[in-house]
Amino acid sequence: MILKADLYREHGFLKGLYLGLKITMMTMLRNLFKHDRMTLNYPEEKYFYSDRFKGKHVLTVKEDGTLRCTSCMLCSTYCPAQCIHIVAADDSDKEVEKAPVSFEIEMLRCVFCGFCEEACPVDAIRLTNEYEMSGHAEQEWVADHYELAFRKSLNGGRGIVSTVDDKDRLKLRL
Amino acid sequence: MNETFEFNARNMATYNEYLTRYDDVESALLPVLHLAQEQNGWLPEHVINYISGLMNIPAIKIKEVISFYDMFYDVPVARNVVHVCTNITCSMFGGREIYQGLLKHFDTGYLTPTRDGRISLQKMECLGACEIAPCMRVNNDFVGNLDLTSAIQKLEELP
Amino acid sequence: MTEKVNLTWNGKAIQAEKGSNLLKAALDNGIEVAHYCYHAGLSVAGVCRMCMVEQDGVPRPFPSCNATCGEGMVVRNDTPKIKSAVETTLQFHLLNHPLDCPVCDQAGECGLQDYYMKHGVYDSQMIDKKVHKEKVQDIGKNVMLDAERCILCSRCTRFTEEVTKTNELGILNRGDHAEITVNEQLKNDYAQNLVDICPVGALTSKDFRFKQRVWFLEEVQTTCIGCETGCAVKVSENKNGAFRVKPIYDHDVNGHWMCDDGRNIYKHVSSPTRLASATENINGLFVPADELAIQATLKGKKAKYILSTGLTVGEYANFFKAIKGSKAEVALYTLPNLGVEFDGLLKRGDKNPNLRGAKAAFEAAGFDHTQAALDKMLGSIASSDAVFVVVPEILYNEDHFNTLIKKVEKAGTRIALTPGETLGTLRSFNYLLPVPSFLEKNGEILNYQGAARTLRAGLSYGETSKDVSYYGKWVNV
Amino acid sequence: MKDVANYKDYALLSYHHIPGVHNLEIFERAGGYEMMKACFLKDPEAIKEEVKNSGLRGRGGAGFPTGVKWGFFSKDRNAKKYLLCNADESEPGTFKDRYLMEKNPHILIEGMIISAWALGTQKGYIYIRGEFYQQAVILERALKEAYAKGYLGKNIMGKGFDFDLYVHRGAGAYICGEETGMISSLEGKKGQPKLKPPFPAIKGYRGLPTMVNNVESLAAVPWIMRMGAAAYKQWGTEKSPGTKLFSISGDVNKPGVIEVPLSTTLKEIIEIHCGGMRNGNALKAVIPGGSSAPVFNAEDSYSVKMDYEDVAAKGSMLGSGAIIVLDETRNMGDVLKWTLEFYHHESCGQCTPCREGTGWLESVFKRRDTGKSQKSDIALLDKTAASMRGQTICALADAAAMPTQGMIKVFREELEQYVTTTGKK
Repeated sequence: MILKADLYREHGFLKGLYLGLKITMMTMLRNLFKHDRMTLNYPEEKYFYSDRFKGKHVLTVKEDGTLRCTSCMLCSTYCPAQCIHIVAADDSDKEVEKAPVSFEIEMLRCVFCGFCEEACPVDAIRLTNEYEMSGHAEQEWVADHYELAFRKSLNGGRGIVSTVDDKDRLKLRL
Repeated sequence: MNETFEFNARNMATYNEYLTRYDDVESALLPVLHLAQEQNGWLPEHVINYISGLMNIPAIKIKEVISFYDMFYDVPVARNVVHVCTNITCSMFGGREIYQGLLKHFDTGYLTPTRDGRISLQKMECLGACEIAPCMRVNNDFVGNLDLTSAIQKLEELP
Repeated sequence: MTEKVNLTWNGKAIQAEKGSNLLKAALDNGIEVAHYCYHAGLSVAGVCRMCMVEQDGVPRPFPSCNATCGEGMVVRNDTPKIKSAVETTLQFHLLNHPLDCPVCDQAGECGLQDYYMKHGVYDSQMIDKKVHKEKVQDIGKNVMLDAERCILCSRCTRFTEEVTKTNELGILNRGDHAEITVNEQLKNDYAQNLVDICPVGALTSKDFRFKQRVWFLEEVQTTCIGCETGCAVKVSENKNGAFRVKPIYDHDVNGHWMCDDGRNIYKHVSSPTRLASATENINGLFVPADELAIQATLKGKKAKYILSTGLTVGEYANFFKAIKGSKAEVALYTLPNLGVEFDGLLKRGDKNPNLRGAKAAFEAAGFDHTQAALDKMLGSIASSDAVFVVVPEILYNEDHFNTLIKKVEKAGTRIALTPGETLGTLRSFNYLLPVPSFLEKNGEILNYQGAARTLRAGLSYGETSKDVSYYGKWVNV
Repeated sequence: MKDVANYKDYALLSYHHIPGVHNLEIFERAGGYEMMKACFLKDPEAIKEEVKNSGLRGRGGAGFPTGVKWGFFSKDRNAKKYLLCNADESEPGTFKDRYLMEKNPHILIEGMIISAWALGTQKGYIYIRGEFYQQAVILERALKEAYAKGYLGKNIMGKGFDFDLYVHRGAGAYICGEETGMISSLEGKKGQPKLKPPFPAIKGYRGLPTMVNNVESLAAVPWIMRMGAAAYKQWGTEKSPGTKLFSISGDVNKPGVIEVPLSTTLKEIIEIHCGGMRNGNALKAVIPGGSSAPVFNAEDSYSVKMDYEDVAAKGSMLGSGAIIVLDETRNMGDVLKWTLEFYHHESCGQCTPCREGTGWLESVFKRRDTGKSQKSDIALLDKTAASMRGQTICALADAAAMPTQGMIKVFREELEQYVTTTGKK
């Protein structure tokens, strides 16, 4: 069946063909010069999701660069995929007292539900809007705390500082 | 610090007399601590251990008692201990200003001896001498109806 | 039996002995009463003020831990007055309590957390400065003290005063600056009980510090094999391993307590160096070996077995059934007596967990369990013998066991059946065969009274299907 | 005034006008120890009966009838029992016991000997607070004199009755004024109150029956025995008979200790006995019975009669009879701040509601120093104080809560204004 059959009947074949092509030509010319089209030339142009996006995890740090995580295990308890593995140890600084020696997330198991972000009492883990996590099958898919906290994309490797806790909590409560 | 401490002859006699007053040894602890504090000025670790051995009372119990009462000192204090009352009636008549004034004048803190080791000031609760408010206890004697200058003058005379 | 009285608590009729503790009667009858300072094994302090109750005819509420049961008492602790009293008293407990839950080992089994969920105020009015005290203090014998978390219920001071009578803990100062402290480092052998009775995270175990969160652990109720007392204990473990041992209340043997040595009996069960399968010793290197090959080398050799005193009654019976009719010789290696005969509380010098069970089984099977029989066997070992030695699980002093090993070296093939990891001392053995540890077998052992104490199997961390009787069958093959 | 005791006007201060009455001879010449000798001829039960009929109420603070309290005491005369005199007197504003013991220690000793004979106790201690060092020395010397005269020690008055009496100094803790707190302190421990029941009359010092009475209660016994219970009832009312020592301090011209019959009006005490208000200022408030008694505003102060019933009716308590007079220049916020500071410092720290509650009351009331204070803090103060009452082993929590609630009830606006103006020292 011919689409727009009434068009051809009304304008004849040639005029119908011209009208059809006119729409295509107009769109092509507009796209060539006005650039308002939807498509993105990945990887040159990347799409930036809002902060709400649940992408790759980040372990926030304090001002002095140490991990904010106190290894209280709430995230690994709450995680439906049970893919967070933490080993805690004594911290020399009496104020800190307990800090993780290793904090690993099995990236292939994680379903990026953000439960760990909710469970964390000290805003130590967040899900950033990073979505590029591709890699080879045989590579090591367990992200250790170095990658989670100090990878290049996080503030050039210095990690994302979370101050929501120390100053505000001390000012407010203790 | 391995200093040692023991009662001198007179205090040992008083200690034995104390024991006769009570039906068990522990009850004599407070009077004995007063005695030891009069002889040594304050009650450091080695005094505690001596008393613990003498009366066969666990050292932790003696530490508990010393830290509980205001008049036993586990920090070094000066020759003259001055209790300044800062309770209701005395504060009404300026007891607290006198205390702060004395601290500033002798440039010292709670209980820390002055540089010449003469005076230790202690902020105390009601001393039971409200009719002569504001008042002070200087080495077991009450001194009342004070103001800052008379208080300073009184403390200057102390040896 | 003393006279029983009937009383009603929140409308529920309960029975209790006349004059016995009112709070104990409620707890024994499953009535939930909030309490911190009351502990059945200690004297009454009555300082936490959580167990307040109202009684008909008594004008003022009073703490039930200081009251005794009388006939026909009508006691309530669910009236609105008591409910708000418990709520505000709990808020007082929490006022100066530090916000340490993320770094505190007690989280998950903390008295404050539990009661906060049930009786909490949920919108704290506290915005003032909390009182700070000394944190993270190592006070010896694997106990860590944090004076800031302490709610001053004085359970620990009463424990060191009444149970161990060593008076090591005390509360200094007055008012809300009161602080738990130690005179010098702890010295008594029951220090870990302090960690169990502390309702909050003020006293935590250094051995368990930050190892695991308690809600990941399940508990296996079993018996301690540290010495002949046979205390009832529970071992907390999960798939990654066993982590700690705690006592269970047992009326006849250990009451509420257990000694510190018993706290380490879990260590070999899930340790990484535990023997996983049959291994062969090739000039000092232990290499996995095939059982059939080992059995082959045994052909024609005279089998001699030296059993340990740590096996269960069932295992002895199965073993003797397995070697029935064979010419195998069996002897019993008993651990030497260690330290004081009896320390007055729980610890005993005789470290053999199931000595009575072993002797009974030996006599039943007609073998001689005495030391003389063992020496005779050791003396007559020839190179044509195959000697099986069951390694004791808990070796307090290894040199006594090493002398046994030296004597066994004359044998042709020397085989060690080891539940634990003592690879170091077993270098002179040809083969090492795994047997289940005490935490992986069901059975009974007879303690110093001769009473049967049950062992229950928890998770298994190694080859646990082959026990001593399995290797006993090799002699007939 | 000749050197003769004036028994007509005074029960306790009847010898105070005689110079040197702290010496035994002068005290005896003025009529001292006669009653003690007379009482030894009487049957102990008769003495107890007489004290009971006199309606004498405990002068320490609770006002519990002494005769009834003696009634709980075990009657077995050869069982080991103790008689303690509570001379700890740390209630802010109170200095009556010190005034009594300083001048006339023998009336206390005579009262204790008579009480010991009545109760059958073999040993007694006068627990005096650590700060009263000179008073302890005076008591010690008086006891030596009494021992020398044979009024103490073995076989007193040839009746085969032994009674040893010693002075025991405390070391600065308000809590040792509480009955069981004092007993713990006497046992050489921290002065922390014991759980009640069992009450001290049954199981007290070293687990043995112990009778604890205030200095003033024991010192009144000789007069009661001399003049009889009926004479004692002429003073005061049916329920609050006899005289009371009041220690008046604050904004009055002549602060000091006076002895007046109970239910004398406060107005009369201030204007006549104490020479009226200091430099003529108007009265603003009165703390009638020591720091743990809720405060009266001016109008109540002028109408109240100082006895146990009327003061309680007006919402306060007679307590130790320490009257602190506050004139219009005083700021009630400061008074409450000092009171809360006192209870925070003196709480023994055993029971949680009091240990944490007193500390919090003070820090809530001092929130203005940290700039976080608001009007609703006063409501929070009231609620917290209410939740502390009746929850603890001893009455210190109540003693901290009642003045707070009383002050809020009477001077709420002033407190709210005080709290919201920050920075005012």
